[in-house]
Amino acid sequence: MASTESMLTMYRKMLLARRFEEKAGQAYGLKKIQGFCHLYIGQEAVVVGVNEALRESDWVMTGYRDHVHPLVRGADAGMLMAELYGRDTGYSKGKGGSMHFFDIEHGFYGGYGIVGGQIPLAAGLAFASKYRNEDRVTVCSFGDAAANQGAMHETFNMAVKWKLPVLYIVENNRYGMGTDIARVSSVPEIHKRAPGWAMRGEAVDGMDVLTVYEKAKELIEWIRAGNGPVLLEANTYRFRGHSMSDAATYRTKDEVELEKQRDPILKLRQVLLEKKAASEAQLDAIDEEEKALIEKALAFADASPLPPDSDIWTHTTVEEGEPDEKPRERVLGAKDVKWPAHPTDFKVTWDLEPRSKPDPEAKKGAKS
Amino acid sequence: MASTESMLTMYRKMLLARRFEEKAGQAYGLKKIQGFCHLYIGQEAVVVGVNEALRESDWVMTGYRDHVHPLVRGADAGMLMAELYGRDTGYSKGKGGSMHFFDIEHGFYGGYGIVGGQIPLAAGLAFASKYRNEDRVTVCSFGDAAANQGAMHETFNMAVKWKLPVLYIVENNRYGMGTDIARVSSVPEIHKRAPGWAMRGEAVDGMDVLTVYEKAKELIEWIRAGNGPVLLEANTYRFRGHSMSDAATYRTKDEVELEKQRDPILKLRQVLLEKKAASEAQLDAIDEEEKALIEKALAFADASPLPPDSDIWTHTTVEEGEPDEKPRERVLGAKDVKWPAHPTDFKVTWDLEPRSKPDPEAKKGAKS
Amino acid sequence: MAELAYREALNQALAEEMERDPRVFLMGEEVARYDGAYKVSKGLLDKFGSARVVDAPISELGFGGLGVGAAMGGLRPVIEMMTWNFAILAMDQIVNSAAKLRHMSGGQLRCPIVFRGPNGAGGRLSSQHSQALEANYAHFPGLKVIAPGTPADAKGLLKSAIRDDNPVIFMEGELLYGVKGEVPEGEHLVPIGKADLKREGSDVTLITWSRMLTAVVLPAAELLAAEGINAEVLDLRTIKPFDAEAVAASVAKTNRVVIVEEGWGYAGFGAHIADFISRECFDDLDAPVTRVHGLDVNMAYAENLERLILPSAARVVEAVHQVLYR
Amino acid sequence: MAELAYREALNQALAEEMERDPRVFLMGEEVARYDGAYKVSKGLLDKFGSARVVDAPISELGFGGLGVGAAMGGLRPVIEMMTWNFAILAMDQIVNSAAKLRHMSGGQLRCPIVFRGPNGAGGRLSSQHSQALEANYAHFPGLKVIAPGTPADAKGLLKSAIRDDNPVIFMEGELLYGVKGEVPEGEHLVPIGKADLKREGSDVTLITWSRMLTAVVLPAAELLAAEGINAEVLDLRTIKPFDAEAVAASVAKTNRVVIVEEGWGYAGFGAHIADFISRECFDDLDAPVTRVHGLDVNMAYAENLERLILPSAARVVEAVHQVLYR
Ligand SMILES: Cc1ncc(C[n+]2csc(CCOP(=O)(O)OP(=O)(O)O)c2C)c(N)n1
Ligand SMILES: Cc1ncc(C[n+]2csc(CCOP(=O)(O)OP(=O)(O)O)c2C)c(N)n1
Ligand SMILES: [Mg+2]
Ligand SMILES: [Mg+2]
Repeated sequence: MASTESMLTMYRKMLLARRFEEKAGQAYGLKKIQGFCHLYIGQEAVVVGVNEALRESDWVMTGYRDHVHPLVRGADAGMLMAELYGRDTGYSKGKGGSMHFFDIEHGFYGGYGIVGGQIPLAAGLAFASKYRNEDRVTVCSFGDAAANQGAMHETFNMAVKWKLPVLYIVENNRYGMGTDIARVSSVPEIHKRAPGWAMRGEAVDGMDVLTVYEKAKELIEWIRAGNGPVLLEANTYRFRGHSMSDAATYRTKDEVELEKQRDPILKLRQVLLEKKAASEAQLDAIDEEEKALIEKALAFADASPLPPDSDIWTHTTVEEGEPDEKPRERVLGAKDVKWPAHPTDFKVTWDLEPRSKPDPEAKKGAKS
Repeated sequence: MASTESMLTMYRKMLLARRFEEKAGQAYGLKKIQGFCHLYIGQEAVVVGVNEALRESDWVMTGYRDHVHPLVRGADAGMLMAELYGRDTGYSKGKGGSMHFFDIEHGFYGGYGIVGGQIPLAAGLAFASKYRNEDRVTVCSFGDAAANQGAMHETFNMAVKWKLPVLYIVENNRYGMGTDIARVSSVPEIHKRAPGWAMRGEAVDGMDVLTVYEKAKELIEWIRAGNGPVLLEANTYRFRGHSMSDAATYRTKDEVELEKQRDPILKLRQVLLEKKAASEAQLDAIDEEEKALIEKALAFADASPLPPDSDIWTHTTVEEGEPDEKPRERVLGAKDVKWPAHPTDFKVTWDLEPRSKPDPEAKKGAKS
Repeated sequence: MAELAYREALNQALAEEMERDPRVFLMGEEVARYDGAYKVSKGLLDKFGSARVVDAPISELGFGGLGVGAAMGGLRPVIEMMTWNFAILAMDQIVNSAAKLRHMSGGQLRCPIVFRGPNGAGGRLSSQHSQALEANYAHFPGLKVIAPGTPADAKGLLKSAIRDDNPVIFMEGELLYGVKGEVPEGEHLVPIGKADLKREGSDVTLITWSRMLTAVVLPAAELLAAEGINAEVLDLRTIKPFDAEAVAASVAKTNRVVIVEEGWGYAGFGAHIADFISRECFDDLDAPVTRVHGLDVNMAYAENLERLILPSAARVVEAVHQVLYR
Repeated sequence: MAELAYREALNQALAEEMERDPRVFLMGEEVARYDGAYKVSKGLLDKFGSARVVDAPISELGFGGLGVGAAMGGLRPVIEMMTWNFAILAMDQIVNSAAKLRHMSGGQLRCPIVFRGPNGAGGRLSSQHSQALEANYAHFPGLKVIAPGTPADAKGLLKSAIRDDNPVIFMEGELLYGVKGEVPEGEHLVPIGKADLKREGSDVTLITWSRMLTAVVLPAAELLAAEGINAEVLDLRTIKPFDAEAVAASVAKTNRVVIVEEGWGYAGFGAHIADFISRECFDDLDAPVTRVHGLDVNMAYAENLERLILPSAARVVEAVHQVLYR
């Protein structure tokens, strides 16, 4: 069970996420943000619950619906907002925008715009950890519709075979853009496909942050113990359209209203009040604090300059000796930035595919 | 149960296949055939058993290990051999070679060199049949290693969802090139993955032509009745290397010898003799006939000219009004060629995705 | 003639061809109930039913290949790729199946299929969503590649593409869908492989295609006209096969050329045209062929960076000054 | 110096770099126990163990992407594609992930990865297995593209590619693996982006790369020498970035150019070089730049057709006559 402190943290983070996204939506309306913009409103329990079960050193990846994943890991809200505004002070210096958030300092590896493309990438991150014998777990989210991409099939097979330390979370919000997932999926309960790769698969109520947390904790421990990957299906719902340009008329108002009853923030608030873990006033104060934080973020983004024009030439390739950008250090002058310093000299001890029996004969006489 | 006549046909066809491949192998040694050349020796029960259960109007597709699939459907052995020789009299006028056999007259749609690439194509053939309300079944073979391609995952989902009339046969010969399939597959019994797509999946002894025939008959009937696709795993073995350049040292001699005990031709011969369906002499005579047929095929290929040099310019694109090539008519002057004449005027009656309930409201107010 | 948006012109072409030939069907993500991500297929589901307007799962390689198979089986599929950025996942089926089937089968098969969808930048979409990829497909024998720049050409060329017996890559401009223009009703066919002289001129030839035509090149021609420079504007419309005759004729007339394309310059399609002109019109040229193209960097999200990376009328004017040695 | 086959030179480069840096690993189909489909990785499994020489399932998109992820995570993967024909399945991960990660992350990440494997015709393999695809990758910003033509360059450039911090497309000649040449032992590094003058001459510059060098261009130079024509042979070695300086210097000297490439001419990489020369060396040229390339058709299996489709020394000689107006 989550401690009271932990519950309050999750409450705060869900509010942080909600308020960030609401303001992003508004800023989009004002054309401060442009292009595609996919809000996470309604799904907060998934990312917050899982994050609470992670270590700082763990890694996270997702698709283009990516604002909240780095935010709850500790990314600076102002710099995230500045990225949405396309400003120099954004995490990617305005190069990535909404779909491509990256915050390596906090172990957030992006922000990926090709549906399902992050699935093999996350296996690669996990491969790197295992290769160096680190006990890190990588978490990779993707949508219900992404589960119909071939990349998932190819990756899950390898991840299981090589016991890669990766937790795949399918954030099943029941729609891929305008399409009810059951309309285009022969097995819409995606965790039920896991046995097809001899993979552990589970489902969880993705509108209940405490359940998500508990389940994620259990699975992450199991993965960290070296048992291989897991597919966790979090059944959730997005309260808004697919992106800012989607009027979402493919769902009935009733359906949306019904789902809003399951708002993960209200649900946790209820629990906290029932447990007398906090008073109404205390919880409201948390909300006010998060709102204030987001106001500051907006002001920061608004006051930030565009990237210099000369930036068109940077970062397409790495020049020799060119260092990596550390956004908080660059923008805020932060001195406490922890950057992954991967060892360059180590011994690989992993035997990825132990030979059942030595067969020295096998190689003899082989020819092309 | 297969009739005696049917059994004798299958016996003959397996021999036809075996003798063709043996001679192709020899011709390769003589450099009459070049490039990649993948023999089917050992796997004959699969293609022959399935073929016996098909109608003439059904369609067949496979990968690059494709010599025998058209042969047992009635393709001219000489013209197939000529294709291997790269001659003008080959089915593809020497353009395709070993990996790209096509015989549309006999419903053989190729001959595909990208591992797993034929899987979506076959679904498309089945889609076309269903779209025109024809009761044709398409059969698509692929290898055990091809089952790790994302294309399979994507296709099976659609095939099940749209109930496409297609029989997928994974010819599991236990190796993808030099790799034991269990080394790179988390679920090496491939039919066991079928539930992951809510697909019917079955396995069959692919070294026993009668079992293959019975199972294929049952499944094809089920598919023709409109129940959707099936994945049939035929457990088989190739007696030769992956291709002509593979010494196959990744398998022990013992393993190969053991498998050769299960030679599908010997097995059926045993049955025929036990049943007194034919005498030793009669069966030997069949073999001699098929051998003679192959000798003629070799002579035909050998005597055939290269394609004219000007053929470099043909068939990369279709010019307006350009007809399709009908190989037997072109080469042998055959008058009995049946060519698919797809209707150009018809009514599409298939409701691919019936609406559960009409929702005239849904569209209103939709905007980009 | 009706004034239609580019997306409406495409819609009309689809509706007319589906009406005309029951073998034509449309498949892709969101094409049916959602009317298409860019609303190109609006109303078609209601008109033609769920077997002819098919919502596909997000499986580009799978439904791309399924389309090719359906073409082998006697249908005439139109496969919508939500954008060409995502179609890279289906490229194997396009270039290794569709483009090669007739050849591999020695002429037994044909593969009449259209792959269509938006190409190029969509406006503040960053690098994964802003690629103009025509050069990659033009490279493969067996494919035709089309990139219309106006609503009328969009309609006329899509109709021709659907009737063509070869696999056709049909690239729409992601930022063109809302652009309006006069479009002939009914049987309006634009031949594949024919360029269109969108503006006559005598001092310099501006060669372009797709969105650059209206967004950059015609405005540049106006700016030049104000300076007294009379630019001829040749819209290729078809990338493969391109209209060599029209190109040569225009160069013979103006002796100076600027090629304008949205995509990257490095191994871009403009290099192919430039190479053709430099060799085949060597004696006609009074100045080296010059190119204006998207900068050879990844597309950035920031407004100023995106604007600088894409070609502009100002850059075309500058290039014209260069070839005119002014 | 040892005389090594191209495949042995590559093997040496891999072994040396894996010895030098534990972050380097090799993954691909058949690379471990089978020693590689073309035996490039012979003996590496025994030397480095099963986590550093990994047999992958036939899942190009999957293990291609896994490699990119491993590079993001601090390793230096070498991903073997059994051939570049099959790598089309992985193209999304190469061009949409590897090529864009540093940019999308605003410089937070780098992606030091090498994708390598055979490119071009393999000898009687028909259309799906005989493609030279360098132009397609050269088009994308963020990638480097290398295509060595000799064993020494193969070794020296593979070592440089593995040490480079960018994603590198490393294209080996499928028919070069058995070709022998002198190869320096140990620390032999060839810089990326530098062409090599493989033969000095004064009458005409022959520009080429990969297998065409030894199979077609050097033999053509000998034939020309017999006629008294002194051809300079410039081997680009790196396709992107190409060595513009070396190209311009040679053109300034000979004033005539023939570009020879195995792949298709239409939007081929040769067009890019031709465009560069025609514009940047306009005043140096005494004749239009001419190109010899694989014919723009699908590759046929038949011996005579394959031979005619591929470039030949005779066609190069003919092209040289043309630029010399003889
Ligand atoms: C390969 C690819 N195909 C299509 C798209 C366009 N697209 C973007 S998001 C999306 C829907 C994805 O739905 P889902 O995976 O359920 O994630 P959700 O948006 O619901 O979080 C589509 C089709 C894309 N970005 N990439
Ligand atoms: C996409 C792709 N990757 C790799 C190859 C090279 N290749 C050809 S056959 C083969 C093994 C396939 O094994 P399997 O699917 O089991 O079929 P089998 O050869 O055993 O019949 C490989 C790796 C290819 N042709 N296409
Ligand atoms: Mg979803
Ligand atoms: Mg196999």
